Amino acid sequence: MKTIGYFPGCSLHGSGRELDMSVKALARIAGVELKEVEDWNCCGASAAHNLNHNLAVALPYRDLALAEAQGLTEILAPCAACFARLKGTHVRVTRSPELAAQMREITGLEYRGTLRFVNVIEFIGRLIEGPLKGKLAPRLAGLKVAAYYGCLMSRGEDVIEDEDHENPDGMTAALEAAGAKVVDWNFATECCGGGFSMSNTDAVLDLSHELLADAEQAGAQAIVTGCPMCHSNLDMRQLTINQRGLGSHDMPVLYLSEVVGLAAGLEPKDMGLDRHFIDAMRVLDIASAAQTAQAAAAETAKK
Amino acid sequence: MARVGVFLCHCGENIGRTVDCAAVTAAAAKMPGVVHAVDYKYMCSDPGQQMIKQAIVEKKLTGVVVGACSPRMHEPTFRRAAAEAGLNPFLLEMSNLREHCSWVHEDRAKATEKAVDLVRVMVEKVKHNRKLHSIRVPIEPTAMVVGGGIAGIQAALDIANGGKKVILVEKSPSIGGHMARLSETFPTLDCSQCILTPRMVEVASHPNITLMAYSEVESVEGFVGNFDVTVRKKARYVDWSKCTGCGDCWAKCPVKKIPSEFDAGLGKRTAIYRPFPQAVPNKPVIDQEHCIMLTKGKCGACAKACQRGAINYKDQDELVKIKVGAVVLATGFDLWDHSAYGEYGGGRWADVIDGFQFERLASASGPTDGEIRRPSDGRIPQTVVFIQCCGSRDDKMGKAYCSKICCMYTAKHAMLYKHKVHEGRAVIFYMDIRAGGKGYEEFVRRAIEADGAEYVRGRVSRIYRRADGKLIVKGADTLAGRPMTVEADLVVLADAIVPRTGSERLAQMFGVGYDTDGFYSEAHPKLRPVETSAAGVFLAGACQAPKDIPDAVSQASAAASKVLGLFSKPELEREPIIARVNENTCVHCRACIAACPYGAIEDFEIKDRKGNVVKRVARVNEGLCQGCGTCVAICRSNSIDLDGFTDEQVFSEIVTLE
Amino acid sequence: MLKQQFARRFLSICAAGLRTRRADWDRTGLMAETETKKVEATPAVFEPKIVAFVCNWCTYAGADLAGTSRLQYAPNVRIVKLPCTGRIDPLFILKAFEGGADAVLVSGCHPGDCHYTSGNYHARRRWAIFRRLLEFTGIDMRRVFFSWVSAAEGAKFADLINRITADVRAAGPFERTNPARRRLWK
Amino acid sequence: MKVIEANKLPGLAAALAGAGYRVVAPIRDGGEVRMVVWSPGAAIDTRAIPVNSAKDFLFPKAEIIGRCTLDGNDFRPEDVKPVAPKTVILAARPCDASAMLLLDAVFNWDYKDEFFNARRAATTIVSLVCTTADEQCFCTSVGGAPDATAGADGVLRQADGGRSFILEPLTEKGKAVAAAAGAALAEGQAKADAPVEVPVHFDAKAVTEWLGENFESPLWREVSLACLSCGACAYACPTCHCFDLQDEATRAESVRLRNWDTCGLALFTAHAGGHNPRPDQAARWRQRVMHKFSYLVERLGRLGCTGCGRCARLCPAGMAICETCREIDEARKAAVK
Amino acid sequence: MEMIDALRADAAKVLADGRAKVVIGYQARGDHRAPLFVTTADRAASLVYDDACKQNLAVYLRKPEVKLLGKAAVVASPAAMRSLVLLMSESQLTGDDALVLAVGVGEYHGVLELAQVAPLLKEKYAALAPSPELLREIEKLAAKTPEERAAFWAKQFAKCTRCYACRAACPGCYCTRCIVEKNVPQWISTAAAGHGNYAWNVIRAFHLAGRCTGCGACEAACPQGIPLMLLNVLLGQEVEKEFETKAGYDPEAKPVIGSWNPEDEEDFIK
Repeated sequence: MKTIGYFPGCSLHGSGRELDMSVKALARIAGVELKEVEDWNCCGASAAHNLNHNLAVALPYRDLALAEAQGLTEILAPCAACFARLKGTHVRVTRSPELAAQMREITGLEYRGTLRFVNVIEFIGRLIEGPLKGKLAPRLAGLKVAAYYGCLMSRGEDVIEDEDHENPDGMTAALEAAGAKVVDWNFATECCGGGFSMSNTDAVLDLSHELLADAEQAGAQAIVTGCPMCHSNLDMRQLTINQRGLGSHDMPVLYLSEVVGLAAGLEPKDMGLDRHFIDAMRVLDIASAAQTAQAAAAETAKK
Repeated sequence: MARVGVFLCHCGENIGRTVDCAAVTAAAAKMPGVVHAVDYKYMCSDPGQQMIKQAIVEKKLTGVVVGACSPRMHEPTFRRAAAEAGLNPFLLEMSNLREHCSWVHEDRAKATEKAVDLVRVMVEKVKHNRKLHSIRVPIEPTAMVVGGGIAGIQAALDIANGGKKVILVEKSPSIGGHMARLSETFPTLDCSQCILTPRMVEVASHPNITLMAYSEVESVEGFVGNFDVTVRKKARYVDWSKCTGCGDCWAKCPVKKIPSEFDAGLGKRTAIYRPFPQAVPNKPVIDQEHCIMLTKGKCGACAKACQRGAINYKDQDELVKIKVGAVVLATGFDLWDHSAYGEYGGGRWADVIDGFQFERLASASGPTDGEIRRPSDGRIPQTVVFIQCCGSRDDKMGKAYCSKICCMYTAKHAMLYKHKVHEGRAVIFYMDIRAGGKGYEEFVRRAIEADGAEYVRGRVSRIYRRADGKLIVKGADTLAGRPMTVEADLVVLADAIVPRTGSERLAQMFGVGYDTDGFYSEAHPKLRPVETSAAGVFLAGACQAPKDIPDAVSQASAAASKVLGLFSKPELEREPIIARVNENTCVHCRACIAACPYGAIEDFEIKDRKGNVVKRVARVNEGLCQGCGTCVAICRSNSIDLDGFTDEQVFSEIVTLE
Repeated sequence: MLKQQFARRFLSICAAGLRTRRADWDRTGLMAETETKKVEATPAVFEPKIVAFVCNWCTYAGADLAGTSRLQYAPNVRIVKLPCTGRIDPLFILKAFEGGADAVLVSGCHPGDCHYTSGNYHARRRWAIFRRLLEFTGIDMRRVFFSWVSAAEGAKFADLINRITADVRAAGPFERTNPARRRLWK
Repeated sequence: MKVIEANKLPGLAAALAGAGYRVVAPIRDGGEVRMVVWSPGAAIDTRAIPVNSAKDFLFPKAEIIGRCTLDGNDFRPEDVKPVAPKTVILAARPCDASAMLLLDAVFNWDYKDEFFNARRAATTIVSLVCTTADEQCFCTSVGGAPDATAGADGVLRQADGGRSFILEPLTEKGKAVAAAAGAALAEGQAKADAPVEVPVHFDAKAVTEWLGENFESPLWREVSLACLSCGACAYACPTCHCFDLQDEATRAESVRLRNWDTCGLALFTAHAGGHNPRPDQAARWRQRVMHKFSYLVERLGRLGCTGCGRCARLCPAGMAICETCREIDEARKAAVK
Repeated sequence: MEMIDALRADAAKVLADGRAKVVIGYQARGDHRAPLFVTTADRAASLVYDDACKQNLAVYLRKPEVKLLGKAAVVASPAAMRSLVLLMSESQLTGDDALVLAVGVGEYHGVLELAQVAPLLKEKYAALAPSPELLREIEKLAAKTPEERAAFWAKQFAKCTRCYACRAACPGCYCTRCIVEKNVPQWISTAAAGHGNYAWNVIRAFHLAGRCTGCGACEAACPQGIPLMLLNVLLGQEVEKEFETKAGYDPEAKPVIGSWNPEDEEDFIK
């Protein structure tokens, strides 16, 4: 994996900047070149499929055709929604010659179905098995985290192929490599309310609140996710949830790439860790406090 | 020289309307070897049969062709008639002029032409028919019943009461099966053990029944009437002939924390144990895996405690060969492992239990003495959620079929729970309620109306375990059309019924077919529901399909009656359509031996007078061969032929069609 | 596999339906003129000779059911009954072709339904290989048909025979190009 | 002197075909040369030794000699006439030509074979003087020679170093062929090339003598070990003439077939009851040698082998009758000493 | 040491040691190669081995007269070794019936017990494949129309004299009464022409489906030059593709025709 196609999508240029920054930072130290798909357009995730089904396929179809024509074979789409749209479209057009023909006609481009798709979990999994092997330190030892997959990182039989859809564990290895302890909690695949972000904010607040509450009950000190939508819902809305009196949350929400970046010794700021609504910089402090406490306890025990 | 008689039936107008019977008769009369050809309105009638009989005698016929309906209809009739006239019945063949010709064609000329061909083909075939004689096989009038659950017990008792010997083989230390673990039974709510244990005792004391508990079938040879079954008597480490079942040994056993299989893991047992107090035989065995003496070589507490000196740590498995004439398979079922359902906790949570665990909780003899207490903390649950169809009717994750008994036992569970915890809530998620059976629908209604079980039509999508121990059950109430959340203390999953592990290996040993789920296949789904494709092997109970107790018992009695029917004669008569090996030309490549679906072809050594092996060949076991002819087509040197469908017969048919 | 089977059976039923409807339509007279002309042009319709090797328990019984259901089908097939498809020797097919059959049909129980548990599986494997050999040595695969027909599929049997007869009629007589044909004697 | 240029041999064939002859000649097809019926465009090759012998055209591998029809119980025999087209076999090797004399004798010994004789009468054999031979050739050991003309109606001699051929008619049939060739043969002069030399490998008379006394010799087992029991040798042999009669029938007719058969196959002498007087390959190989070198000599005064070497060339197991004869010869010499 | 010297030395040794009573190998007779049956160590020097050795000597292990000589050590190429394994899987050979002088590709593997043959084949010769020319030939023929193929084979089979040299040369054809010789009823016309030749050649190939080890001895044996390997290899490929097995690698193998798998190909069955 020397070079891989890169599809940032809208969120990585907006609310998901940290994901973009952390993935790029990781790729840099791993020596992987991210080749951005030239002239990419919207993946069709947010609004397109509500408007027009053809549009929702045609938009990502164009991206696929462009990427293929640019000689790419693998596409990393860190945004979970982009990944789902791109891969989902690939599956649909390769299965249905009729749909493929229709899309060819609409876009005037030809996609031959040669691309492979990588989401952020798989990408990081490959990095820690490959170029980053042995280069991660358990800097977050003592930190308890809830691994949160949401819908886009766990569902869709043809999109998420190598995961247990009900009890995914694709992040576990990376988190443990970073030293974090992954807690057993209930809401790893529950809905954050992403689909209602704009239309029914109350529902989002309810759902996100339940999720945060379960993570707290399970003893998590941070939530780790791979999806910018989940991230923004959980991170951004905690204050509103608290204001509404639903709870009093103060839970850092990190991207998996950020956690692994910390373990790899990257500067937090280079990954945008300082940009979160809920202070995320503290995870290192929590970890080091826990490490100190444990060392002290071990000392006492020795005596 | 062949002297063939051809008899054409008009079948009223059924054949005659489309086929010109007179023309066919005329054509038949001219066929080589035909010395007699007549047609008649109803050949199967008494006068018709009389015509055949008379001609056989008067014209000295060596073969008969009856052109009439399908041989599936009247071949036995006409063959009987031929036999009565002194002609070997296998020298008679039928041409199917009705189902295969007059009923399916309109054009009279073409139908008549085809009818002539159909008759000609059989005339040519019958000229090559040989006299065949029914095969007689002696029957060993002892039955083996595999599995000591209620079905096996019932089958064994029925056969034994019919006056025949029975060997009952049970792999666990006691008979009783799942029924012994149940608290009450639907729809009458009578105590399961109360109705079962007298039967178990009867088995133990019946003079015609030999009980082989803690034993398993190891291998099978032979065929209907003459099976040689090797049974592995597992090492018990207790000499049952000395043991009185006093219990001193298990009282002294230091290993006390082994999850009890009988109590579905909710209770504990010792390393030397009997599964439950009413066990039959009421004698302990030592669990080799957990016994300290057997694993580490020290302890010996039970040996010290035993005043009869019955403990024998050197005991070993023993193989016993038993000859039986018939076999009843009653191996029963297991529950499907619901850990595949990640959304229900994937088996991680103690308070998400299966039906058997609930039975043990509700049973007066269970680990909680009949109080419903949840496994995690022993508290009495105030809300219990029952989820039906867990793994059943779920092609994707579980099994495609309906497990049939879950609707009923879930209603029973809800009822039992409500009877014990009056103020508690029993919520049942169901897909459909299938309560077909005598008194079953009424039973479910009673659970709803009299006992207040809350039935919710919908699936549960997810169960969470909250930090306070509550199980949050999220589901849908599809009748109300809204999502639904229940905070439960205990969740009972009605897991799918699956065949016992290892049942496929047993089926292979006995040559019994099984379906993709592993349930044993009956010989015919409608008309032969207790027989299998292996002659002399019968089915009883849930090994064939999910069944409740009355169904299992009925089938067991049916299987027993089949066994008794088989044993009613000293010999077995079989159609002589079997394969034969030409040992002169056989080169013993063993392809037929590998191919035979019945294992009916054996290696055989031809010896000279001094006993030296001259040649090895394949030989067909007449008792096992069912006459499919697969070996015949596989044999490269064509050293096998199939009586009734010999190469000569088939070739003459094909050549005649030119 | 079950699903495939189901789909296949379903399709065959549909196909039968279509054919019947077209035939009905023909009877309305819309195509009568062309029909008459055709008959005049080729007075002798080629009647293919088809030899069918079927098992006793499924296909033979299925043909019986077609009979009891009074389903009409082409009278071009002559059935040779065997106990099981497992009994059908490859040479039976050669013999039929040697004797001038225009096509051969082999038919038995669906997988899993064999009366003898696995004779049809043996047969299936045998045909998978043998048909390649026939094909490679010059027997047109439009002359060899394999089908699973159960005892319950009377309609499938009737439809199968009609389809085969029509296909072989379209392919024409095999006499000239049949490499297995007995010609020496003439 | 009738002369033809080597490259005009097809012209000769064409002329003869034009005159109503079925022309059989050594034709090259791919890697091998076979005696087959010439057709326009076929390449005649006189240098390679043909795989099959000229026997095929007088005594075919399968032939219908009887036929009857069946209609119901009505059984009617039909007269079958031999198929005997006017044939010329061009460039048959001398070993093939001389084999005709043995076949003549066999098929007219105790019974005059109508089918063989009809074809023999219709066939003209133009042999070729061998200018090529290989290590399997041993005609000189069995009384033949590369330039022998026994059995031939005419002879083709390669001349002028292979540039042309001289056709020399020997019998009336041969003259008829020369006449039918017409302009394809020119009157001219050419110098015949010397025939090839074939060394003598054994003394055939001595072999015959030895055979008369050694039916039970242990040598048979030894020399036949490699023999695998097939008909490759007999079916390639220009003199082997054993046949089998088979009736085959359909519903409407039956035919009587005369097929080649061979003593090399176990079935040849297998009795219906299971007994086989020649139980093993040693007995069968012995029969082959005995028949050719003893029985036929005794019965017809002729060896049943013309030394063509085809059997050895084609044997899949490297068996060679010449080798066996040599070993016999050596065994005899050793015994004499 | 040269391969042939090692082979000769081994042959002499097994005879001298009495491990074998006869060594079945090849001898040179001019350009021809013929079998040689060596019964005394001093004659081992006459053994040869080269590319001209086309015959599959495994065939002799079933010959009664050869059996009478006592236990044999047979010179075998990888293809012939596959034949030995095939014979073991079909109960025609057992453990100590013979020894093998195993001649590999470019190397000599010494004296092997029969039980060692399959492991050697699996390790070194698992990928034995028909020649690319042959495969191309098959492809070319398969691409033709049925009529063209029929014409091709009609021409080839017309040459067949029914001498059965193909059968005699093949170790897999060990029936003592071949189907072609069965006459009640008659399976295959006896006449060496037309339908009889078609049926014989087709059935011969079919009886070797899943059993042919690709040695090519049958084609080499055919006096008429009929390309029998086209048929054998076609079926071998088919069996490998559909049933994922190759003949002659597993002495415990079940017969391909004579076993089955629920997942076997059936798209041709409508």
